[in-house]
Amino acid sequence: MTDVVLRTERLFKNFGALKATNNVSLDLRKGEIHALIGPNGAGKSTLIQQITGHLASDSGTVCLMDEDLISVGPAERARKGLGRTFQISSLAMEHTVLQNAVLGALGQRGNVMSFFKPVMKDAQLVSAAKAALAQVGLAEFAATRTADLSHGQRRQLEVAVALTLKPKAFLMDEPMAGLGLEGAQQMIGLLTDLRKEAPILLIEHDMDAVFALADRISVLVYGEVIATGTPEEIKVNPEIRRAYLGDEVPA
Amino acid sequence: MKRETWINGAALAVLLGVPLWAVMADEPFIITLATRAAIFALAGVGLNLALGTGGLVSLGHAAFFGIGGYAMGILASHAQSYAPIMEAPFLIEGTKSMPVIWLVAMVTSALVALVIGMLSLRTSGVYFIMITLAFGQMIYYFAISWPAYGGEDGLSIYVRNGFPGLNTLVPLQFFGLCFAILCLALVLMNAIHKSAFGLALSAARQNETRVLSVGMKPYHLRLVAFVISGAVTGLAGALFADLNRFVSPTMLSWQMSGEIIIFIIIGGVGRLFGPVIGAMIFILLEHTLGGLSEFWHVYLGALLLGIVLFAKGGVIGALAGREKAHD
Amino acid sequence: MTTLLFIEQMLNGLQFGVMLFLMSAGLTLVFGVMGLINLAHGSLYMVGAFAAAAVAAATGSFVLALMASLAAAALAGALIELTIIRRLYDRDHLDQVLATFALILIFSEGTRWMFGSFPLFLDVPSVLAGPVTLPGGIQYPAYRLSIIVIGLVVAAGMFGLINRTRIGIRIRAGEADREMIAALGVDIAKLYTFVFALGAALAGFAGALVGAIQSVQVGMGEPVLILAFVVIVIGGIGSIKGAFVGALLVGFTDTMGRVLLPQVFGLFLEPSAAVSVGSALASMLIYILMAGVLVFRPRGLYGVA
Amino acid sequence: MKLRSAALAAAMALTGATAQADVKVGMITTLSGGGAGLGIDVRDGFMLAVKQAGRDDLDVVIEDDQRKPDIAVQLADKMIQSEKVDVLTGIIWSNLAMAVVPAATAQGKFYLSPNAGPSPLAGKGCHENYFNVAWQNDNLHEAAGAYANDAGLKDSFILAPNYPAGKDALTGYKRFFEGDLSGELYTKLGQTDYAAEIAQIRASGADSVYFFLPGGMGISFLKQYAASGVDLPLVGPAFSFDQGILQAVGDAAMGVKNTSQWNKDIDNATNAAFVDTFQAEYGRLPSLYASQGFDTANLLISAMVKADVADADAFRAALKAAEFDSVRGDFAFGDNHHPVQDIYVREVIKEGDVYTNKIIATGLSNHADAYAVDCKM
Repeated sequence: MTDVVLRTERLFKNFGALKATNNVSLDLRKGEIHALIGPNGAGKSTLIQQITGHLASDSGTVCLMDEDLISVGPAERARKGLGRTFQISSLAMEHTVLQNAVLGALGQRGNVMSFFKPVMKDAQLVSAAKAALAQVGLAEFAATRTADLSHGQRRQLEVAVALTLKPKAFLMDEPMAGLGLEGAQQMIGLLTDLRKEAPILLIEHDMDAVFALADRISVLVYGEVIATGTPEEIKVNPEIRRAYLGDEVPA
Repeated sequence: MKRETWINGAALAVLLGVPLWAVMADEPFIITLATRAAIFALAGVGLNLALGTGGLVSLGHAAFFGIGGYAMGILASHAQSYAPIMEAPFLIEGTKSMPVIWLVAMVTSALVALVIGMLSLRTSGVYFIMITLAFGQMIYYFAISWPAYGGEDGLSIYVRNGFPGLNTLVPLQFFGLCFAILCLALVLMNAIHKSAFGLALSAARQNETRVLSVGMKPYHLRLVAFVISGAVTGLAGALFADLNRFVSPTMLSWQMSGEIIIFIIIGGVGRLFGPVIGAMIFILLEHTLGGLSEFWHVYLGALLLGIVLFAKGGVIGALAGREKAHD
Repeated sequence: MTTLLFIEQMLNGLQFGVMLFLMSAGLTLVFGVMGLINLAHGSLYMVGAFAAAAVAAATGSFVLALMASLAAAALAGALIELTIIRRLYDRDHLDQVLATFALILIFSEGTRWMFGSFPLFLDVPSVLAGPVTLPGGIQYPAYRLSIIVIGLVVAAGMFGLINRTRIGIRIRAGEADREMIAALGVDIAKLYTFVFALGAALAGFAGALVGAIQSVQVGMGEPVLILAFVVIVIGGIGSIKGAFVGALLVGFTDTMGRVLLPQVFGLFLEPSAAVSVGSALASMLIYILMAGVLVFRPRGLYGVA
Repeated sequence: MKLRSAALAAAMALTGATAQADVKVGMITTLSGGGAGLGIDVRDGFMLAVKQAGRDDLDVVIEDDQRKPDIAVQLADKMIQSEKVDVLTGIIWSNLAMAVVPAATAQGKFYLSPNAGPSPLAGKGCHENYFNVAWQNDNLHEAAGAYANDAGLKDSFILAPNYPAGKDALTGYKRFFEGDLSGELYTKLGQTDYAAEIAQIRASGADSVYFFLPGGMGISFLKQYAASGVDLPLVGPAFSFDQGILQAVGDAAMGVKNTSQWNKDIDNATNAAFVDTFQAEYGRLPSLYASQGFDTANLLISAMVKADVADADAFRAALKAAEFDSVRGDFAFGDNHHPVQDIYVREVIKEGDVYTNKIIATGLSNHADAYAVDCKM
């Protein structure tokens, strides 16, 4: 199991009587895209939040490269190598696109307590940020105020910021939502290459994208993983067809 | 050059020009007013790092202003009476030297800001406003009932403290000193604003989750900002006490905290020169409206209301439009 | 301290707490529903007290004075809501703090302009003047007992209003989701005006009730305002239940602190130092309480996360 | 706000070169916000005397300090630097006086205090240019202690706010009171509810209560005390029983003994004329503060008659002589330039619909303050 990068074991989370996450154990291996699918309210975002540490787990562990991260907060986990994109864009809206990317590069480098050097003139940070922007296709928007970006561009910027962190694993919460056909195609192309840099745990509603991208798929229903397998295995699994794919609703 | 830069330059020119004119017109009181404006501006510049850049609405910054004032009052009063502050375990004597007083004022305010910040920053939003108010009130009531340094009567210093090479009793020289410190603070704040820390702090105000997700702790960023902010406001307090040659718990009152916020809002939140322009306008209003009517607070209130309701972004915002200070 | 005196002091704590609840109920309601920090709440308290004093002086009737306080404060509240406050709902807290701070200046000096600089006279009604003897022989002012009763009735009324009535349902819905309530066809602007006027009326009513045993003067609202904020922050802003618990907590802490701290310090300090240190600490005590609560529960006792 | 009582420079020129320069007075007092009533009374009393004197070489500039020490300091700077005043006066509160007076006198200006008399300025911090025309802060409390002895009170419960003037007050009372103290309490400054304190008074077994709670605090305390059913005799300084606030206290104050260096029934011609003209001019009874403002102006005018303000030594000597008709009757300065005067005991009564005071005894005769010995002038 040396190629396991990220692993959760027996994760639980209850909101009152609701079992949002129920005994979830899954892993993310080197070089793969592992998609997490399930109907609305199945607890996909809750699970991601538990892995990134934005939400405290009731019990269970989250291990990155065999290091248990369950007791540390989200900032620590990000520094350890969890790069995340959000379901609803979470960016510094008054900053420029480049500033947001530099913020990520700064987080990757570590020493934020620098008070006198102009950060936007730090060649190392700026070139890392620009490289990430170029990779997602936002190079020409570097000087744009983030609030003025389109919805899809913000998605791309989310990914770019995650890239600057040079993470060991990506966690992406619906990176293709609202992108349109062309944008989605671009993103699929991007993610296809990205898995070589670090494996991706992907939440996605767009089933075409999931089946095009994923190496493995886990199905989450009522907080529980009911199956994990290759796209082919999942496609033919009758239980899943009944529980999920049969009454699929477009997101 | 951007329009805001022109406005900033004009503000500094006016603040520097008025006292120079006053010397020629033999209106020494105008110099005192300008000094007061410069000092209030400095206090606002301090708060603006926490409030404008960091989004931390502190209604307790009078605590640091007052602590700076008392640092000056206590040191100078001991020097005046030749009584050491403490003899055991080691001797600490009072002093009338401004640089030493400033250092003590800043370090003390920073330490208190560290403690208050560590506790207060566990909360956010309205709760943060209120918990900082609570700490301010604690220190205020402590100062009133603590008899050693005058309680509510405050502490008077007979002669202004000294600065090597200057005669601080000459109004223009003391003004020059305060003005120089203000400029230094503006340069410093500008640097901080453009630094890695400034970028992260301002991002934490806009989106806390984003900052967490790139591996930074907003709590630490805010705490550092709060401490720097407290230290600068504390320095302003020491200067203010020296201007008046007097310090009292009034400097610690919650109305004082409110006034510092007012300077910032009049000028423009998060703008480097917001507090400078705000303080100048406030002093001007206080001086002119106060002469018009016994009930001048009514007009002051109406004016503030107008600024909040109709001039979003303060005076700089109204003049410079929506260009942002960030680049 | 004898048991009897201790019980009397507990009663004083309760009474002070109930008084604080009257002052803060409106403030927490307005914050809970509209998300507005209203520093001018203390001014509405003052408006109520002045209206009561003016009417009492003209008619001699305390009941009429109380009604006048309700009417005047509700009117003043509705007026500023319609002209100014409603522009602030969508603003950040900073703008709200500053705008309502400006209102304090206007109200205070406006009142001084109308009524002059000297305190006004407002006395308790003669039926309630003087003390009554409680079981156990405690002499307790009849008016203070009435304040306890009235305060508890108002508290019960507030709970009833929020939990049992149509308007309460709307208020709760408004707290939860402005758009939803608008979708339900409720005129949200009218609802807000009503809630603000109600909060103002409560403040004015408290001003009149308390003004009868305190001093009716310009500036009487500010100390009350700070106390009311301490109360609702401890309780959790927006929660009526929190305001009630917070008020009692502050009432008991402050009263017992004032009484006990000097005695506690008397155990190991010489008398004059003990009195001095004890009193100093007592005057800081409620702020220490508030900071303590917030450090452990950053959103107050009953605040929602 | 600026008032100029004097004629214009042109008028001066017409009358030819006057022997003496004009005297310019800067009055810094509290005219807005809480406590404005006191400043307004001092101002009105002062200006009444100025008007009656009818001197056109006396120029008064009045400014509002908002009861903020830093504003007071700023105004003092302005008056000294820009208005070039010779004499400052008007400050109501001790903490403001402490902020302004040392610096003003150090710059060679005269300061005449119409109200505040903090102990440092009477003792170690006394100054030859500082004259207090009202009282040293402890005086009225000392007289109350002396009166309590005379009245046969053996055991007092005493309370005051926890700030310097409050501590001075209780110290002053204790300096003269010979009985026991069943309780000594410091309340929070600005406190409005006294239920807990009154319960302690009831339980203490004292035979009398002495309290110093100025302004709204006193109103609250008196109302609550009256409703509590505790019937121990109350004694206080005049501040809580003054004309301005008595009407707000009402019946709760009836019969309470309080100490004052002035009352409207002091029997002398100056006082009778003052009470009448003040009422005629302003439509209300004069208060203690108004009487102090009136005396302050008359002291100043008496010095102007005798000396030129430009000759500081002569002017100072003229002030020190205090040869004016005080509404208090005899008035003299001690070595530390604080009054040596009689302090009376008054009782609150009702005249028609108006609550007021009448003198029932003399608490202390020819009383100076305890700090004079520390003053090296």
